[in-house]
Amino acid sequence: SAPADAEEITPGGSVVITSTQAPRHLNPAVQSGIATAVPGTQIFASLLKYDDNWQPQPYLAESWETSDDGLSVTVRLVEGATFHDGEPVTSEDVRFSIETVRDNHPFETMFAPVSAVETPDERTAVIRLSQPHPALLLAMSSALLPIIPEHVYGDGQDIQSHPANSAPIGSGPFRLADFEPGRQITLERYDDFFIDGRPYLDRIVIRIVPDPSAMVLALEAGEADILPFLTSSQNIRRLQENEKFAVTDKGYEGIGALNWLAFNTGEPPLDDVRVRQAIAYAVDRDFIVNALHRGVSKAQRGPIIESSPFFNPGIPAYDVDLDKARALLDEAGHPEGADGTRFSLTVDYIPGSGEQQKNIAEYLRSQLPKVGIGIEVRASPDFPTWAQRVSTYDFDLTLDSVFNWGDPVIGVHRTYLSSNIREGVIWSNTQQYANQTVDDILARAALEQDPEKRKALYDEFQMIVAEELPLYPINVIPYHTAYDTRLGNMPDSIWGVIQSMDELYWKEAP
Amino acid sequence: MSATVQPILDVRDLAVRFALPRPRLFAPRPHLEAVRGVSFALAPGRTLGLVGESGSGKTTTAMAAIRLTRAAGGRVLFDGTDLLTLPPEAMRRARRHLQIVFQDPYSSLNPRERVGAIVREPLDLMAVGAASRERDERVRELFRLVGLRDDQMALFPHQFSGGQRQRVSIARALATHPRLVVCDEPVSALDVAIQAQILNLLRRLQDELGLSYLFISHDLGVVQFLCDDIAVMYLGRIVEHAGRAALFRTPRHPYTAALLAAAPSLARRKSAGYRRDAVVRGDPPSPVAIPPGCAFAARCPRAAAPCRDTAPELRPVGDSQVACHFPL
Amino acid sequence: MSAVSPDGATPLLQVEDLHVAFDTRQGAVTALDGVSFSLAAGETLGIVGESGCGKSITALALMGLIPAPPGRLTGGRIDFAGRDIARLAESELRRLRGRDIAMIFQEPMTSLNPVFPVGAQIAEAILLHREIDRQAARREAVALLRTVGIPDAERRATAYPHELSGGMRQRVMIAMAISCRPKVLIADEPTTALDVTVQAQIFELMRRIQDEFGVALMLITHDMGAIAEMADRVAVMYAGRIVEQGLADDVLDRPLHPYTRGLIDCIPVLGKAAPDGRPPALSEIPGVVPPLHLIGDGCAFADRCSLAEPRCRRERPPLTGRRHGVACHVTAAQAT
Amino acid sequence: MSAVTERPAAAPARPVSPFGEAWRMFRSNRPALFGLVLLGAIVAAVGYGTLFHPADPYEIVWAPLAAPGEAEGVPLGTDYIGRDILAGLLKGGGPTLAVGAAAALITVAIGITVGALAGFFGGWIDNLLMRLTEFFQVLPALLFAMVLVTLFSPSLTTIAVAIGVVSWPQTARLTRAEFLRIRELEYVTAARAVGARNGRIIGRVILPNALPPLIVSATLTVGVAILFEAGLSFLGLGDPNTMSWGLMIGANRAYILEAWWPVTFPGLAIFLTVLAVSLVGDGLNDAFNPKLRQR
Amino acid sequence: MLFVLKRLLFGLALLVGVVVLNFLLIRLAPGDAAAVIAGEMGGASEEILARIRSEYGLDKPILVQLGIYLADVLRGDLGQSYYFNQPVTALIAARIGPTILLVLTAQLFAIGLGVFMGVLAARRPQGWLSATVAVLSTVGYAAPVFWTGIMLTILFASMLPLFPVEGMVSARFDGNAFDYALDVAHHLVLPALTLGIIFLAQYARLSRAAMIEVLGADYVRTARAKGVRERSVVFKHALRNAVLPILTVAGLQFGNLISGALLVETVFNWPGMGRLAFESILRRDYPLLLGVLFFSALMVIVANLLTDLSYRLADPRIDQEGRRA
Ligand SMILES: Nc1ncnc2c1ncn2[C@@H]1O[C@H](COP(=O)(O)OP(=O)(O)OP(=O)(O)O)[C@@H](O)[C@H]1O
Ligand SMILES: Nc1ncnc2c1ncn2[C@@H]1O[C@H](COP(=O)(O)OP(=O)(O)OP(=O)(O)O)[C@@H](O)[C@H]1O
Ligand SMILES: [Mg+2]
Ligand SMILES: [Mg+2]
Repeated sequence: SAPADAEEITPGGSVVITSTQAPRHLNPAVQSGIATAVPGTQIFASLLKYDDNWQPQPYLAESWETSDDGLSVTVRLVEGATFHDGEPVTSEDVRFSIETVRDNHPFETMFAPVSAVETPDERTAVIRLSQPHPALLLAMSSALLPIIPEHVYGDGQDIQSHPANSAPIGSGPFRLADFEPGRQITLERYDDFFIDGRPYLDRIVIRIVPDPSAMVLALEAGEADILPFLTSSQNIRRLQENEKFAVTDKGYEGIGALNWLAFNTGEPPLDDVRVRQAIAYAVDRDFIVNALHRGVSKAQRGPIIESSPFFNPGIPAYDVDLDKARALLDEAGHPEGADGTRFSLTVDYIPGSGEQQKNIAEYLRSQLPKVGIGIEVRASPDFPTWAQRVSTYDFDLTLDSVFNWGDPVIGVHRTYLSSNIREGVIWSNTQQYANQTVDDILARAALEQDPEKRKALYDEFQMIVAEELPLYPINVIPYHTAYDTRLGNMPDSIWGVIQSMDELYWKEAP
Repeated sequence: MSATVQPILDVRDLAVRFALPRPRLFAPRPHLEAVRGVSFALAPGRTLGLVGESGSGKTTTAMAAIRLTRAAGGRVLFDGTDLLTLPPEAMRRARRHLQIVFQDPYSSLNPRERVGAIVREPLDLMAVGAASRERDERVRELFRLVGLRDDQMALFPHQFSGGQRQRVSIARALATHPRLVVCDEPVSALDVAIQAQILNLLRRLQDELGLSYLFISHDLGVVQFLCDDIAVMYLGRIVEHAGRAALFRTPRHPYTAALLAAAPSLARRKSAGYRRDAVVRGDPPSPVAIPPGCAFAARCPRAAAPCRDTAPELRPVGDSQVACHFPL
Repeated sequence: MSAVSPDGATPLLQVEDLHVAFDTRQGAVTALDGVSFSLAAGETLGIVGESGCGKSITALALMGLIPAPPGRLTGGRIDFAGRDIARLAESELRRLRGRDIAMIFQEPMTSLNPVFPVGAQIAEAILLHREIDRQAARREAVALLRTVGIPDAERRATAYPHELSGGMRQRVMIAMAISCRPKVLIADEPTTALDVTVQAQIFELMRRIQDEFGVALMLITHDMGAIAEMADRVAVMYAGRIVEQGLADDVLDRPLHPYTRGLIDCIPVLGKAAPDGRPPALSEIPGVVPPLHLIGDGCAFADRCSLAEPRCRRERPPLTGRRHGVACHVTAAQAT
Repeated sequence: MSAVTERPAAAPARPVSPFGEAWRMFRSNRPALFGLVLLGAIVAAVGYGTLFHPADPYEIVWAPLAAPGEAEGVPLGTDYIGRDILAGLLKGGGPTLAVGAAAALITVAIGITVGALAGFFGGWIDNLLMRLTEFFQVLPALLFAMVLVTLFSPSLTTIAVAIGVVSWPQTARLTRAEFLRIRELEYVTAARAVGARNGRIIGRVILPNALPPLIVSATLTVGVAILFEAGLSFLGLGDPNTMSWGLMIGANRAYILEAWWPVTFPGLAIFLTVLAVSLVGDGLNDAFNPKLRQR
Repeated sequence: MLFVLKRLLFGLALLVGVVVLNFLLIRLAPGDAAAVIAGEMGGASEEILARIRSEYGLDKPILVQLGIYLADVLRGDLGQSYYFNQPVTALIAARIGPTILLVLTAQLFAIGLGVFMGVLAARRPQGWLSATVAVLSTVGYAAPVFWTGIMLTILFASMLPLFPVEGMVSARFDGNAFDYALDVAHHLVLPALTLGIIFLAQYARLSRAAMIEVLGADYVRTARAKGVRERSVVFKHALRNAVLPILTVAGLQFGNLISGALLVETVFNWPGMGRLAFESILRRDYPLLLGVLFFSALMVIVANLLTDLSYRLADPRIDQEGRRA
């Protein structure tokens, strides 16, 4: 949206944002996930912002420049940026932040190629790479690279359990006023924010409401203003009908949250691609999207989110075809037994994921027997149990949800590289899919500087995995944001609410 | 006291103590001395009465004597064998000779069992009578013996009156042909009219079956009616032990005398200007803290210095045995 | 039908033809069936009878405390101080209770409220009926405790019921009963739960109190010995009716009703038998008291009576005689 | 001397057992009878209901969240993925009732054993067992059950065991109290006097007499266990492969703003079942109460 | 005094028992704590796992871990929450207040109204009021608490928006202490009502039974015989005695109240220990879970102690050992 003219904006007021998830702490440098990212991106500024067109924009970095060989990036910091404790933001902090994230963040591919960060002066940082790394700019935005003060976090304490993770000091538009774990996070305007006149709001309250229905009622009752990350069809549809609120699915492109059915390709019968394809033909993606999700989610066919410029629309879609599925199963040597069952599988799902996963698992239980596959739904009492099962390959089928995080290098490669089959690590290549060609293509794509060539590599990759089907993509998690229509400049970049909300303001007082 | 034959039950120096809760966290556990060195003998075919006020240890003495309460000391010779040292199984077998009738006709019968089964239970447990038919016959016989009808065997206790229940109790006690029956106040919960029926029954059964009774009561009239010898208890001790005639004619212990004086009698008429003059004052002292010396000293009209220091031993005075420094 | 009345004295309390019924599963049963008697100041009326014959119900009826439901007063008058208190409103009755007519119960253990100190319970009775302040009531309560012979009354007033022995508790009940100088004191088996030596003390206390306060005493008991010792006059009850009444000596020495005679003969009374030889067998009243709902039109005792004639089972014998009355067809002629 | 025979007036020749007496009382108690009939109806519906409504509760039969009556053959509407709610109710009742009954059984079994041993033997055994009981009582039952279910993965068995393991203390206390009371009664001493051994006294003499309050408590425990299972399922700790009423509420709860029926019907089913069970329990309580019986 | 001391000692022993049992239970159950922590950080490699193990002492033998944990507990340190990465004591400290507030309010409401209803019903055991109380109490008891909560939410927060839907304080709250109290009270109504209803039923039923029993006691007859007014007979002489069984039950109810609070807090998003417990279970946040169990047990023990003490005040017959004389 076009930034509103500064004159018509009356600064002030507070906004209540609800979240179903409680963050562990507020430092995105060592913690992935949206629960930390929402407050984290308000407290910490990153070097870059991204707009709604996948283009980098200046933020803490007023300019940046990639060398022709792609092996170094020089960043120039804005003048006068300070941390919330008054200390200036320097290139040393940038170096410290990059090193910290590189060494501690679970997304190892983001900064793995960074060999050194040089700091010729206070406001200049030169990032040296061991190989070209086209995903680097994206990795410098939003929650992926918060600039954290070295004088606070570099005191020698373990960064993972640093006390300042729960009492963070950043240079973002808002500072932490109060952190009640599992309950509420209160942020206050930082008066010395490096962009003059910003932020407009005085206060942001992030309220943790685990029950989405309660969240909706709270919004309707005026107890909350912004409901990000809504996924429940019921709530989205209910709020769409209410003209006091706007409901949008913009702002989630960066995250690229995919929902898929993963196969354990390490064990029979799912080691047979025909069985995997048969299941793909047996599942009715349209039914899931249109009936189960009642039209609020979008179908997803491949490993890269369809809204990404890298998506290849030419891949096979596996439209539902039960006969074909049966034929494939027969072919694979799984005839129907006396009771009509060929074999039985278990299906897992991430606990607490309701409509997106559990309902699909239950749908599979109803659907797959039609082609002779018996299904038992295995509930995990808690997330760690599920993660344990899946990461140690103790599963047949599982619904899984993995984020693209903007660039395929960050969010996509990890799922398919055979080098990333790492037992015990969730959201690694838990399908145990290994294909040398895919490994090679992905390695080249990670280095390729030319966007055209890079897209071509990814197109080829997408064709292969759509054929071999280590997982069956189902849909994009239908994240929606509902907000009070009196709010202006609702963030709509690819990062949505996990990017600074310094421009957000009240058009009229609530 | 004419026990020239070998007594069927010979109790010597019986003592029973009950542990009480500690008054303070680490204080020693106090004990209640319920029975303090009681000795008596009961001749076959005779009745020994135990009388005394509530809490004087009558029930405890009797129960300890047939090992239903654990004794802290002493010996109980039943036909010459010490019951207190018998191994459990032998004791169990010995029980067929020792039976008991309780005070409360309401709580002494299992409400969920038919009375026929109640009377039969001892026969089964003691394996008396070989065949089942034999036992059935015995039960029928017992019912007739205590004045109940055969057809009542299938009924449950709550369908009977108090007196009838007491008859069932007696039938149960007699089932195994016991030689000694302990009667713990078997009539004190009954109306006088019923009481007379039961007392007569007990006496008839004794005559017919040659039973020995250890008979507990606080009613001197009842004791006088049924008992050959009488032991008066006060705070866990026997204070006087005598034959019926001697005890009622010439009570030797001041407490016995007080009991006799206090018992209501048809002869003491208000119209004749009867007034109690020398009633014993106060209540019996607490059995937890028994004073040294004679336990009755505090209430005794004759108490003197030695009474408060040394406890008197049971010794013969006239026809009686009396534990008193200054017997009457 | 005439009530029992003492020679010469004007009755303080006159009960006439009292009927009480209870609703039970067997239908309405008559627990009191035409009970009449009177009580004069200073005298003691003993009421005896087997368990369940209606002694307690009679007492409760006088207090207006018949448990309702299931009980109810179905007829009769209770004249007290010129008023028929059977027809008084509850509020008026309440003023009467404790002040004019007081009662002590059989179980001193359960008749005192376990959660209040005994002194306070006595003081409450005083405060209810007298214009007196709290302090004075307390002092009065202590004085009363002293009167009933409780040593160290000052301290005992603050004791809770469970800290006292049975005898003491009954003394407390008596203190409470006499706290407002009642004209009538009803004692429902006041000593059954007590040992004989303590019973003797309580009887003695009651005699003393009667002498001191001139209160009319209605003593309910099943103990003939207690009657002999305590009562001026006796009423013998059987199955909800008075079957014999008269002076204690007359009834005890010359019982007219077969039931009374049986009752006296079946008690193994001390000293009655020759202490030497073995006492003779007791005489028995066969059978048991019939349940109330099975009592027919005739004499309720007829089934157990050795003298019973056919009309005994048909007709209910009225209570005849003024000085020594009896409700028996067979022996009515001997009534005086 | 002749035996004294009594007139039959007081003793009807027909034996009336205490349990028979209780049943007579129970029958005349209208709410209790209503509870019994209701319970019977529920059990019958759960047992035979599928004969009349033979639908697979797991099968997607219609659009999600169809209102009652909206679709043919789906009288109570569909749930969030289009499954038949009535089918779920009929099928889910079995596990619900089974868990309730099994948990109650475990509760009663542990409770009676512990309580009986403690009450009968007294002394250090009593002390030890009672400390154990208190120990289990200071942990909030639902919380502890949640921990157990989570640690050992949710299945009907785990759930029933967890509920049983956390709820026995009450039964144990009750049993102990009854044993302590009855132990002192004279008929127990009488049994000992005629040579009964401990086992017989515990099992044949005291236990039958302690039974009435235990039966009442066991009945009520069934209700408690059903509520418990519902609570666990509601929190997402139910067994997802076994339809149960609690599970239905928990799973449909997210759609409550849009559809009231998927939550309301199972809720009502639980409510009616527990109601029936408690009415029966109350009835039994009154029926076994000797004080009420005299009247 | 002996009693208090004894109870305290025993309570302490119980607590230690609770800690030991739960510690062992949780540690011996399937699942790797380090993997849990790593998972919370967003997935991690083997070396990170190893680092976590040594950092949290998970590489030591289990009994050593237990010893260390017990020693820490004695020092008042319940460890760090895996998930929140904060001291468990601090997390619980922030949550225990709301739970106590909820539980006590519900308890007071239930006892107050329940006893009142029970007393009224007991006056006429056969009357319509008595029947109503009987029915209401069974009904209140039979409905699952979370279901009642959901129904009340729909009714009073959505259809008829009288009360807030969730939380304890408005997110926007900004005012003085008095307004704060009002705001909290406003939020408290529905949760406390929901939780109270089940127990209300039980207290009504219990006090009805107790009052019927007590009203038939001899001392009540004595009071009447003294001429005590009926109101005073009921509310002074009888109720004072009927309170004793009610108190006993009230003490025993605390564990159940906390269980109920767990569900109610979930329905109303009440920021108490119940929610924390639930979350700690779902996240396998063992230190936090242990801490919550510890504090729940502590709350129950303290509640029982207080009940025992008040019982002692209410019933003079209790002796040193807590037995009825
Ligand atoms: N199980 C027990 N534990 C503790 N004390 C007991 C126990 N049984 C009896 N006592 C005490 O022992 C003493 C003697 O009791 P016992 O029952 O023998 O008296 P008793 O003479 O039979 O009295 P009663 O006439 O009331 O039956 C009493 O003080 C009693 O309180
Ligand atoms: N609440 C009641 N319901 C039904 N019947 C009752 C009730 N109270 C008393 N009765 C009946 O009234 C009759 C008289 O009872 P009451 O209590 O006056 O007997 P009692 O002579 O005092 O006996 P006891 O010597 O046992 O005290 C009894 O037969 C009893 O069954
Ligand atoms: Mg005794
Ligand atoms: Mg009476």
